[in-house]
Amino acid sequence: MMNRREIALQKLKGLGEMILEDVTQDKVPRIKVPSRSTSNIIYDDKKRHYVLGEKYGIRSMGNVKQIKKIAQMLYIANFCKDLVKRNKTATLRELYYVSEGWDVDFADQQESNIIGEDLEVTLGMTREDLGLLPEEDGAAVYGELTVREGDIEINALKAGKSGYTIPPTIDEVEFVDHDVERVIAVETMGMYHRLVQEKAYKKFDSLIVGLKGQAARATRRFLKRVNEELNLPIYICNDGDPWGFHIAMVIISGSAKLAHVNHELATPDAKFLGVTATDIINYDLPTDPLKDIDILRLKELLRDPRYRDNFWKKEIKKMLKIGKKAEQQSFSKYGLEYVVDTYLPEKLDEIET
Amino acid sequence: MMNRREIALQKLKGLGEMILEDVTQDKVPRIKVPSRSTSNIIYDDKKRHYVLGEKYGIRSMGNVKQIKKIAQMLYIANFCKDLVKRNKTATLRELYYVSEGWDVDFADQQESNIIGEDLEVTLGMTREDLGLLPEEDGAAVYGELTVREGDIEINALKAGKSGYTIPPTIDEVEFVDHDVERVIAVETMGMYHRLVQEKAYKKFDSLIVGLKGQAARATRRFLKRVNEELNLPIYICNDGDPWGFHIAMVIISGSAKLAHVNHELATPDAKFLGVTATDIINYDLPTDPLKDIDILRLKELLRDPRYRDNFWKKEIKKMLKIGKKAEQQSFSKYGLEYVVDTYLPEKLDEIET
Amino acid sequence: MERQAGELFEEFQELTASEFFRKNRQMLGFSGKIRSLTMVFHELITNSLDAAEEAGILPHIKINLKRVGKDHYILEHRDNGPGIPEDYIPKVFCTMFAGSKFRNIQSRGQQGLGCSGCVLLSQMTTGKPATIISAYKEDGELKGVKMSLKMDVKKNKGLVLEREEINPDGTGVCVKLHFKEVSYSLSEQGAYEYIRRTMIGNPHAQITFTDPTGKKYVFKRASNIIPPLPKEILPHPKGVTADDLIFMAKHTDKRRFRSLLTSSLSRMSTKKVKELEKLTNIDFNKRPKDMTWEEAEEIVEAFKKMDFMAPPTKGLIPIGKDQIEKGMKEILNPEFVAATTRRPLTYRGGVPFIIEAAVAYGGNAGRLVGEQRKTEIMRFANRVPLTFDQGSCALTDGVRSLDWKRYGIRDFENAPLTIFVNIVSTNVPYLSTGKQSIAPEPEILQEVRQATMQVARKLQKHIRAKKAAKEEAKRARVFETYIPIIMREAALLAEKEKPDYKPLLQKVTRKAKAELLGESNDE
Amino acid sequence: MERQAGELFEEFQELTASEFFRKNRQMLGFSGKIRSLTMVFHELITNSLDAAEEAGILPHIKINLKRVGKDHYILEHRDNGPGIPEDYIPKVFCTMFAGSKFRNIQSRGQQGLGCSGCVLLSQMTTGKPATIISAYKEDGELKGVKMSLKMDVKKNKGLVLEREEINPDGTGVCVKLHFKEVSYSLSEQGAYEYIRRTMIGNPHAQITFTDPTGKKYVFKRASNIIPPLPKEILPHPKGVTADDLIFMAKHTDKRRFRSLLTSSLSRMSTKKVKELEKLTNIDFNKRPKDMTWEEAEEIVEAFKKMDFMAPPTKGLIPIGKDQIEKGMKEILNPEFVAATTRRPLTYRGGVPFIIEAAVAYGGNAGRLVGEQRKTEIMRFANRVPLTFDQGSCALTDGVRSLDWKRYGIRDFENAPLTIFVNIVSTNVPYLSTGKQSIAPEPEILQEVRQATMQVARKLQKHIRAKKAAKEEAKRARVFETYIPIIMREAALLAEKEKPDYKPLLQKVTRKAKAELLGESNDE
Repeated sequence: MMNRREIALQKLKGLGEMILEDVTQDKVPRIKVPSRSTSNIIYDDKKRHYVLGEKYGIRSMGNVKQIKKIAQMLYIANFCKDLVKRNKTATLRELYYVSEGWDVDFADQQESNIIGEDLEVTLGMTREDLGLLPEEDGAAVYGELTVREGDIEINALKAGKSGYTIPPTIDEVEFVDHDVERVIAVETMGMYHRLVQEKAYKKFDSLIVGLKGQAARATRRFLKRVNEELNLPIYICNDGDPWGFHIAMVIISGSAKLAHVNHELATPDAKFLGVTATDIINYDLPTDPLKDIDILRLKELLRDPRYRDNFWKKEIKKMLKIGKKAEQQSFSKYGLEYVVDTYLPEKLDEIET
Repeated sequence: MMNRREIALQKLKGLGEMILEDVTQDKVPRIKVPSRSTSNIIYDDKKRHYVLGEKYGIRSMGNVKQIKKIAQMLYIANFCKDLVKRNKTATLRELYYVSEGWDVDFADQQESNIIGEDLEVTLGMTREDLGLLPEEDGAAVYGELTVREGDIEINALKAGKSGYTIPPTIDEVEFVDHDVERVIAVETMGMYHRLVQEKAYKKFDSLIVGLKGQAARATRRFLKRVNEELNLPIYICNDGDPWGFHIAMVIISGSAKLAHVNHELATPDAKFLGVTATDIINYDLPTDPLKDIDILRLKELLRDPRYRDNFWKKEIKKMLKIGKKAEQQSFSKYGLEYVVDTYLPEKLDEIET
Repeated sequence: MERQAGELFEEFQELTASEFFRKNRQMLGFSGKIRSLTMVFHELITNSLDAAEEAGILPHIKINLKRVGKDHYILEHRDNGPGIPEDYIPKVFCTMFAGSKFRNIQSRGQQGLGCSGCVLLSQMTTGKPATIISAYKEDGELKGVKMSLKMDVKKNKGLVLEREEINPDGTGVCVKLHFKEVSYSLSEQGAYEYIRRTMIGNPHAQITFTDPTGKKYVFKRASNIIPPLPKEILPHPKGVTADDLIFMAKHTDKRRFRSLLTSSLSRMSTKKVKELEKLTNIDFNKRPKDMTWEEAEEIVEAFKKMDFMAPPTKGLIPIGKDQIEKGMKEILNPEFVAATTRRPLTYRGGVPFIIEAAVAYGGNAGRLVGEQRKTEIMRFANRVPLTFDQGSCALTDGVRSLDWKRYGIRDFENAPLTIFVNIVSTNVPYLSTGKQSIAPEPEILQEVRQATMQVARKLQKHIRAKKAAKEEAKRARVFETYIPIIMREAALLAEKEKPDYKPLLQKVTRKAKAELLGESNDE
Repeated sequence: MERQAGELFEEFQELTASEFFRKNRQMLGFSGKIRSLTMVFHELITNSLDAAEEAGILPHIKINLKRVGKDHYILEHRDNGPGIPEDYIPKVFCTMFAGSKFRNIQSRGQQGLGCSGCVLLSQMTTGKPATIISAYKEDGELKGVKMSLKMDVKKNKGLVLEREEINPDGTGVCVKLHFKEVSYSLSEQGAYEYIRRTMIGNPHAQITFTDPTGKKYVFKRASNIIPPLPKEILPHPKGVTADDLIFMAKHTDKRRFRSLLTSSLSRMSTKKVKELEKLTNIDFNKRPKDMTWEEAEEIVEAFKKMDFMAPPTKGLIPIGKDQIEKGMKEILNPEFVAATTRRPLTYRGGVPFIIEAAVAYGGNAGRLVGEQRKTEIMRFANRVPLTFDQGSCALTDGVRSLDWKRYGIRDFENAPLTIFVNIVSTNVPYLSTGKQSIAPEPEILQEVRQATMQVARKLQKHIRAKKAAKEEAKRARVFETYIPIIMREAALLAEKEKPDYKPLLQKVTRKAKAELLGESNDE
């Protein structure tokens, strides 16, 4: 942990030194900012997630359009240096307001966010390393896992029905002990509570993770760490629609937008458990017809390198063919317990053997 | 707790009995459903929140338009009776899917939600009493409070940085112990983490509650119980705009939409701490101009009986006059610690003396 | 280089009407290839219908349009009207501003420009003479003559090139004209549509039309009633201007104001003259020739203060509700049709008019565009279809001013709907020479609105009745479905036995029937 | 009850043009109170300008409009033109279709309906005679006469009621007319705006106008150049029809086809006749009277295959770029003005026309509506403002067809913008008698578009230049602002001392200037 902090401080300092050096040598300082444009976001077949390519943009102090951005970046760098030094964090919103007192301004928070991200990729650090935390909390975790935050130990079976909430500062959390064999992550809190209520954590020796929709950065980092540090398989059970598929896929292979930090967030070995188009047919689930936007999205997924393998191709095509989608909770058609008593055992059996 | 459950069962049974009795006596069964239309939602000056008035609608089995609704209501009643008997809960979404197997259908979930609410008001019970829980979790709570869920005790200072999450089943939670003198609830999780990071819970002997925007039913119930059972004053610190005002006001005086359960949710003694229009001026906060929709909303609030007292009238008019709004986090203009070191102490001092 | 006036007036000259319109043919409606041909059809059909009706003959028109080259057509138009006496033939076809319809009667054409305009266009575009065959009765004897005519534009007169007597079978006129720079089209503005609409406005007429491809359309008459001949009506006191009075005074053969007024104006009784005498300081025994402008103005002002009976309406001959419905049924074969003929009203104080309106719904009503039927508004003035300038017309505006949603038409533009509006008047207020749109006189706009509302309400009832029938069947099944379910669920809830609920079922079914008949006040 | 033809023709009669227009005054543009008065202003001003220019006099018009009652006005219109010889006065003012401008020249009016139309309206609405004072030179001697006239509508002739010789100071005509049923308005369609626009189209004219409240407006001339007198131009071969040729052949004094063609058509040399002879089988030594329609058509067809020089344009006298700009500056006092006079083109094959366009931006340009200046499009035909029927006019359509955003005008409707378009032609293709809108001939539409684009591009440059000047100043300050900040922050970050950065500042400033001149390829 201390290591990450030291690296961050060193890199921040280096940015300032580079500029001073150029000026001393009578060169116009230029900063290389790795490009985050679509053309520079590349799917890495080995790493099984998106990474940034070799392209970069130049910010030159001699360019009237770019010079303000350099000033903004250096201001943010000093702000972050101060945060890291003092072991504090701030949200991007707070950063934006703090900038009110600076000699350079930002048109809106959008702009300060972008310059902050420029700094991340320029230094090759994550936002969290620089003390800039997202507002959003992570997922709810329930099950036999003990973690340490600072000097406090928390047992995720004893944090209440709504579980242990993954904090934005997940990198500072230490895994102390656990007694589970797998992790089951679900898209909705409705399904999370169902699994808790039906004691799925006991039945499947599992952690139950309630993703609350698209997984937060902290959640993705948590799942990656659980997978790599504790060697637990991750299973994701979402709604059977393009959005549910993609929530799972972002956990598995990262997002294009965050290509520069996917190596810290993606869990390539995580598995999608369902709901699949095949499930819709086999379990005769209540469905809704695919909307135009669903169809469009499914067709996009077919062209997405992350969905290259046969399982996904087959399921997406099948869904397009039947023209229907279904939610996780639609298993309630067969009674509230059905999902835990029948569906999950069958699916786990299938995937683990 | 057991009492609530028994009452629910008795009332559900009574509904069936009433219908059978009417038929036996050769009367056409009619169900009185208290009206939830605007004209029947009345601000109760004594209770200081909205309540339902005396108006009701009649569902007659002799009416072709109403008979289906009676059938739907009875089906839901039986479903709830089963939940309560088995000490289970379900989400409204699950209820909708379960209804797939019934002899009456619902056009969409909207319809099943409405009939569910009809049942609540007809029986005079809350949804939670009938085992129907909202999907959403409640707020994050941090500070020296110990609760018991079933046989598990949780200390909200030791549940992690992201705190103890209020579960939808808050009525089953028992307060065991506490060592605080007040509760400070904030609108955003950004501000929540700032207060935790700056140790505001210690400085102010306070619970910190992160509302996550509009407060969930469970959060409102929690605040009411903390206020009434533990006798703690509740202070709400939100963004200084009509939406922030109203998030506070719904906690204080309940919402019109939930007039039938406000007696369980509203905390009339809770206080709005800020951000006020006066704060915007006094602290010279970074602001955004009011948008048309903000102005419209503020003018609505002026006509709202919940905003009748002078404090609100003055602050709303002042905001309209300066034409500006500000967020909680805008105090960061003066540094990250300013809100805890300066603003909150000044405001608490003002409100508590 | 200043020049004297005399020099400038060396070239001063006067034009004839023919010369004027030769330079300004667009003022006759001859602009655009499609429109020009439609106008020719209009002028000739209009004349034929007017003539036949005036003579008490059921009109039958045979039209043959041949295409002989690009934009070059030969039109043969034959009617069974009374014919034209030989002496008048050159005037009718070659003199502009000449005609027999300048009286104050309701007639289709009115300007004396119709036939001569067609001949002018033919001559201007092809140089060919017009061939006219007229068969007419003179002193009971059937006569026939065939003439070849040219128009002498400088003189506004006809030149007879050839003349030949013939032996006709019956009366009627046959006109044969060559045209270039015109074009036959099936569009809404084209000649075919013009004929189709003419048939709707004139269900007593029959038209046989052979189009340029040789295809023959027979539009059969839907009715055998010849519309009664409109009578000339005298101007109404509320409608005359001082200028009109002076004009009458100048051209009258009466010898006193008194008799001038009673003989030249309608609703002008001796009693009314006396009333007038009291209101003015005029000596009504004076000779009309001596009437001053001030006196004329004083009389007009006095008229404004007086009450008169509404103008006589014997001059107005509407098509009639039944006839319109017949016509629309014949041509559109609709699912529903409703028409109305309103009572006469006046605009501008004294010009009488009648509005007729109809809607046809379903079937072939509405204009087929691709797969979709679109609402069409058919406008008529004295039974004559108005095809152009729909945008600025009071009839269109009146129809569109309705909130059609209130009458069960959700998407007004896209409905299988044909709306018919006819204005009947001795003096239709056209917006321009083209006679294609009606001026927005407030009384007319209002009346079009009222008439359209009247038929729209009937349409609404029809659409509602269709829906209601469906509804009834649905309700019947509701109780049988739900009562058993409710009883089962209530018993389960109460944890008791189901009681016998057959009496209940009978009771509520009876009650629901009563409800459907509108006796319920439940909910 | 069938009736014989003879009976029906008993009432057959012929109308005069005056009778016709008395019944159809809307065809003269006299419909609506405001429009009627504007049309009167239009006819009288137009005639005065034409007359003065033809006589080589700088026009000065004095108009006095008095209100004597509700909708009742007396108009006195006085010009300094050459006057009208006594004999012609009744014809000019009381005979319709009489005039001196039927030749193929560019002139403002053309129909012989202007002055007589105004008298007709006056007489119809008030019964009052027209008073005309004419002062003119005859054989160098200044004569003057004052007349009181009435129009005999049945005869289409003037009746002289009074006549009196007077001793004038200079030439000119003064017309005094009474009107009712008209109304003076300051609206866009009103008489005041008509005068204002006339001044923009005729910067050489001066108009003094006293309005009904007694307020006197003096619109001074912006230029002392009398527009050169347009010459009559012969029709161009590409523009004639067979009917035109026949008409010429009939009324010529030439003795052979050959000489008929060279004398009646422009660009028709002996060489061209020879070319024509080869293309046809016609004997060009024949007498014109013997020309058949077929021959005329053959000649027209041959013309289509031949090449001719563009029609002579001496007959077209545009206002001219400079004059337009002067006029607009005088009246609108704008921030920017640009005008263009395009080269002559032809439409319909042979009718020559010129388009002139201008934009004025800022200042008093645009029409003030409340607080907001709205774009106004001023349309002119041969310098005459077109006030009505803006919607269906080719000039409006052409202007609106531009994507104004591309020219720096974001909200076209709401800009301080006056757009001027003038069409100059011997034969302006009006859409109707009202002479208020131009037919959408493709060549005209296209040319209006081109002309407007040309001035719009200049406007765009002006707007851009305004912006660019601002931009340059802004850039200059950027480096001086940010470099010290960056050095301070970099030093803080590196935890070191700030180096001397003045050389850097100089370096980048030089570089940035080069960039502004477009030499950079950085980024």
